[in-house]
Amino acid sequence: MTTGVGITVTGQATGLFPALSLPLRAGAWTCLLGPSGVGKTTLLRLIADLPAHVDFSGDITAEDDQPLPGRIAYMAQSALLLPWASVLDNVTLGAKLRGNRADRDRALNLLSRVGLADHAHKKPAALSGGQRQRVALVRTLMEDRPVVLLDEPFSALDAKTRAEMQELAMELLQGRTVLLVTHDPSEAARVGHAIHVLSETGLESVAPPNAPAPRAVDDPETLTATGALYSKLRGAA
Amino acid sequence: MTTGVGITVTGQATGLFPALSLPLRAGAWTCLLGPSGVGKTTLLRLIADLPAHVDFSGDITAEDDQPLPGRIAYMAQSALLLPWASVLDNVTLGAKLRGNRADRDRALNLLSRVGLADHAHKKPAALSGGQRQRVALVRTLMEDRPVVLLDEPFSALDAKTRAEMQELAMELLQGRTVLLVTHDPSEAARVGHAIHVLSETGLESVAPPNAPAPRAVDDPETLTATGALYSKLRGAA
Amino acid sequence: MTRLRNGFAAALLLLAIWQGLIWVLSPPKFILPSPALVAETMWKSRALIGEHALITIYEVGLGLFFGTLFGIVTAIQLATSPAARTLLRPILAFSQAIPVFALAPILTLWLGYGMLSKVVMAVLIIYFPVTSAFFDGLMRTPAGYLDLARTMGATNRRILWHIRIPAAVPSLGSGLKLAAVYAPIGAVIGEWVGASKGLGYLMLLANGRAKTDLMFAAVLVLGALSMALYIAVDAGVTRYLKRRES
Amino acid sequence: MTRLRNGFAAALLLLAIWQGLIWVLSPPKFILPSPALVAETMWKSRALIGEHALITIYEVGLGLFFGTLFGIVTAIQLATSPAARTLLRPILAFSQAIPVFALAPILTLWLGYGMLSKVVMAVLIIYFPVTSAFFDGLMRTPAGYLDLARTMGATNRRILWHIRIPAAVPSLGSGLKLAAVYAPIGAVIGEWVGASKGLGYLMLLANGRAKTDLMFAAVLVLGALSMALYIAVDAGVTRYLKRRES
Amino acid sequence: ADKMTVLLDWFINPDHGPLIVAEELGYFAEQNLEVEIVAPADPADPPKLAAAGKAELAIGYQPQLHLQIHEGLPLKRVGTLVATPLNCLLVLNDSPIKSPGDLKGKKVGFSVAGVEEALLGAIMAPHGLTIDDIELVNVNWSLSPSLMSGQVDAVIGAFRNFELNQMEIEGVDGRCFYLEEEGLPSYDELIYVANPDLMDKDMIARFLAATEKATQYIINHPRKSWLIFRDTSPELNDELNAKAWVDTLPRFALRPAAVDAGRYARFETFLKDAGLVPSVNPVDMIVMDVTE
Ligand SMILES: Nc1ncnc2c1ncn2[C@@H]1O[C@H](COP(=O)(O)OP(=O)(O)OP(=O)(O)O)[C@@H](O)[C@H]1O
Ligand SMILES: Nc1ncnc2c1ncn2[C@@H]1O[C@H](COP(=O)(O)OP(=O)(O)OP(=O)(O)O)[C@@H](O)[C@H]1O
Ligand SMILES: [Mg+2]
Ligand SMILES: [Mg+2]
Repeated sequence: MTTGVGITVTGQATGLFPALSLPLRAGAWTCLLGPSGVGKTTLLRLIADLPAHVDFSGDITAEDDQPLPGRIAYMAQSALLLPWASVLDNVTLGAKLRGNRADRDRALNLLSRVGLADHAHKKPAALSGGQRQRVALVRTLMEDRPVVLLDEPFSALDAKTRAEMQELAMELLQGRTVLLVTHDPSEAARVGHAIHVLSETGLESVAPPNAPAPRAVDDPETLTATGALYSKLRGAA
Repeated sequence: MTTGVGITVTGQATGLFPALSLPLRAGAWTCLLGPSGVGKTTLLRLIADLPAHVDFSGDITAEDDQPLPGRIAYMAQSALLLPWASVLDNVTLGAKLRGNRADRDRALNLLSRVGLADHAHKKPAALSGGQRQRVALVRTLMEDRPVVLLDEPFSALDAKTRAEMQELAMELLQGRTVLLVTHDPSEAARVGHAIHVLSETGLESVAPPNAPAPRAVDDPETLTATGALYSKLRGAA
Repeated sequence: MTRLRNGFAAALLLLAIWQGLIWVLSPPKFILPSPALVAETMWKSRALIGEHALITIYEVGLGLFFGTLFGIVTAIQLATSPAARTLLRPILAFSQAIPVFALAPILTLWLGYGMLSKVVMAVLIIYFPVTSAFFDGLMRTPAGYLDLARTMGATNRRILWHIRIPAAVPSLGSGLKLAAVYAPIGAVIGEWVGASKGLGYLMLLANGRAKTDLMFAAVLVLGALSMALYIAVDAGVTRYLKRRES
Repeated sequence: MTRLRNGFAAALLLLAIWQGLIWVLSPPKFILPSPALVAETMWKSRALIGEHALITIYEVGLGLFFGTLFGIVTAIQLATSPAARTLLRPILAFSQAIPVFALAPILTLWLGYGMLSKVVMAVLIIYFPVTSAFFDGLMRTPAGYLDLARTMGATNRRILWHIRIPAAVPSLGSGLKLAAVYAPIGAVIGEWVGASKGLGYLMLLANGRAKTDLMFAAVLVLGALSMALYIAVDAGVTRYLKRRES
Repeated sequence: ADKMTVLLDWFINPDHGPLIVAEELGYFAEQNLEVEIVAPADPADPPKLAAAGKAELAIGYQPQLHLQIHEGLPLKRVGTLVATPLNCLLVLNDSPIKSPGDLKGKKVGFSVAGVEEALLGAIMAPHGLTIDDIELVNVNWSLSPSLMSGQVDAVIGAFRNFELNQMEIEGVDGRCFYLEEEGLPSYDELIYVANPDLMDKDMIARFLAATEKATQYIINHPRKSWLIFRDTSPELNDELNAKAWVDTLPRFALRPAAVDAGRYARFETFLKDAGLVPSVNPVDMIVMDVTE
């Protein structure tokens, strides 16, 4: 099984966020919250070594001192499905792009686990917004990478589907280093092993509940953490 | 001031939802929830008289028996900003498309109220996901229509911005007939004058809190309604 | 089906305009013969025209095939290699700017008066529009897809194959539609410069003998051919693009 | 700047290939004269060539302007009116397929021997690529934008103006790039139809006399002209498209 | 001054000497004429345009005129520019083709479509060959290049005063079979044609008078007239034109308006016998004397 690697992000982006240090613990889910436009997506792009519009000065290093590119799976904020490829083909895109045999069985299995078994051969244009987001999630889960960056992966889903997807992701990404950007405090409280709030003034950490994730949403401890997050967020922007 | 008109949707969409009747009370906010892919967006498109992929048999009628087209503002699930137009131009698009003078002052005022005063002259490509959604919201608010359809308008926003946007929308759409699709039960409990859950088996209503909307999120009544919605949704899919 | 009907309607409209011109301007028949006269000539000379048309069709088919092939290959080369882009694009523009007519005599001196020189002319004439349109498409891949592919550890070749080329197919379609219209011209120019067969040859021959009616009959057949080709390519491209996203 | 440098590098490469051909094949000079000979001729005949080139440049400028204008107008017509689409598109294809030389006497009859007939030829030849590319773009407006505009109560005209046209600008750019390359050819063909001035006239004259060196000199000047035009249009379009979305 | 347009058969070359010299020496002006000289791209067009009234005069070829009249073009020959055939069957000097009989199975290039088959057929007939024994290739304007590069074995339609000199300049020797020596009736190579219904006889007569005077000048002053011709336009000043000028001089019609009716009747009969025209037109349908 692929196991995660710890990562530390230190540095600052001129005009966006001041000097900060964001540790991503190996094998844990780190949640990142913060007001819209504060730079969460930008931070993810920097980690994924994608072109970003800011001047970033700092370091993004893995514990094992190996280069990061090639070890990261990135699920962007918009689904970015290829409109000409079927859902199944979209989901197996990574393998095709790397020239590997696409694991169609696994893809079909995951699609049925996100409730899209009947949609495997449709084109993205025939999907609803939430269905598209789930396809993008499955595509990311198909990537067998030690580090996984998720940018608001559940934002278009209803509460029930969202909870199921959280559980599925936690199960399948067991042992990986995950950075999850979310706007939903209860989501962070449910899945986070570490929770950080990004604001214009820097990064603040919030203690996650002690129970092992995923936690029950209505567990008192989870509710407390959710409440604490809410008040932190209210002050943040 | 533009005042809303009541609308009744009755009918069924083959293969999607069975016979249902959805009343939109004049001047009130009606919230629609339901699992991803159940047909919420489709329903909105039907009301807005846009091409939908289903066979719908039924009636969508206004209380005053006047035709609906031309009286509806529709905010789609994706932001759909014109990439070549500045934020300000995107926001005043409706006026330009109708050949009216664009009310730039109002537009700038609304943009500053959603926290985007500094971004008015940027192009959409330079915005974050949540910023784009707010621009689309402002564009919809600029439309002075008696009926407003909002498809997950706050999904990409952090909790604080979301609450602010809800309040802004409620203020500005005072008296209009609003249909809000959302995945967030607490949002529905906060702003809904009527709340419905769409599922494969039909439409179910949930009683909204009695307090005038927008309600405080942590008001016990709101929490109760949120909880009730959660359990209904859990059973729905 | 509708397309065929449209083509037919368009043909009728053209005929009407033509007849209208005859009525209004009454140009001498050795400059613009009447539709009726041309139709009569076309019918009488159907064997002759048919024989020459077959040759031209053959040349057009080959030209279209190779021109499209080379255009696609070049566009891909250009899109993948900045070095190729630097050097080849101006050369392409330059080569295109040299009127094929000017090169045609020299080309025929090299390639002879057989079918080869005509196919080469057709290839030359469609090469640029196909290359140019497809290349533009390849360079306009949405940035999000490219970012995605990069994080997936794709090689440039595979990005090209699985993302950039499919994303550029609509542009290639535009190029193909242009090619469908230009390939017949290329072949005819080739025939015009030197040939002993084909519609272009027949046109020149008829023109030289002041048989304007026969010339117009040949012109019409060529036009109908191109129109049919265009309609077919347009229909094919449109249907393909529609299908592949639904 | 880089574009200019690239153009220059490309020109050098072309020269090298040409000289290589001369060395390897040593063709007789009436088939392919050497670069040195052509350069010498070009220098000796600079006044002659310059005089004719000016005429051609003027024709190209006018042709480009009107061809682009008509192309844009036609594409918009086609895109807005299904009736126009039904009839005009096949006719457009048909009109392109009719070899100009068949029309030459008619054109001369109507337009005379002056500059007008050449400008009309240049217009005719770039009309189709511009129309076709822009039309394709206009028909490919993302459906979401159109839905949005519909709910906003827009008239078709305003949708066109504020949404479909801006969305089709990249396609129009592709068309303009083709036009930049084709306009000079159009003018030259127009000059062939009957002229006493211009680079096309000079080429034919030189060709008819087997003065291949002078013909190549004229061809080179024409090619350089087109290349410059293409580079300028390409740079303009690229920069505009980049700017307008950032 | 009366304005008139004259369409040439091809770019200005020594064949057009009388027109250029008349213009340069002011002979047209003397006749109160203002002449615009226009060169076409396709020699098939000028007669059509003259017939359509777009020009007062066009320069054409006699053999073509016979066909054009049969095709219904309202045209008549009103004057003669070059009074002998210029056309010849051209082969390389070292070609194995020693007589038209050796053409069997060969490729023969031609440029102006029209009567080439007839002319070729006529000179091959005495050798027992027909047009089906050869492959005819339209080489458009590359007559000598196509021959020199070996793409064809012979070309018909080459002008003896032009292509031979051109090949000599390129260092390749050519050999001509003169059509009128191979059994063809003689004819006028270059003639002026006009639409008899539209023309102004007096104006054409004045035009012909001016060119007649110019022709006399050319014959009397071959060297000086060459300098005049050469200096009208820089592109005319080259070796080929200098050589062609000398070879063309003796062939200009000294009496451009004069009609040799028998010549046209003979050629018309020849075309009928060759099956190229369906009937024999009377001579006065083909030619006219504008000075009458
Ligand atoms: N263009 C289309 N063609 C075919 N099927 C479609 C099309 N658009 C949507 N569907 C299907 O119709 C169903 C309803 O889609 P709709 O977009 O209305 O869902 P939704 O309730 O809005 O979901 P979400 O919450 O995910 O946005 C889905 O199963 C979807 O796959
Ligand atoms: N391409 C770009 N050019 C210029 N500015 C940009 C660009 N992309 C983003 N920005 C700006 O950078 C800031 C941070 O953007 P980013 O997308 O990282 O925000 P975010 O925290 O992900 O917000 P959201 O929660 O709304 O997605 C925003 O103010 C945005 O306007
Ligand atoms: Mg973001
Ligand atoms: Mg939806």
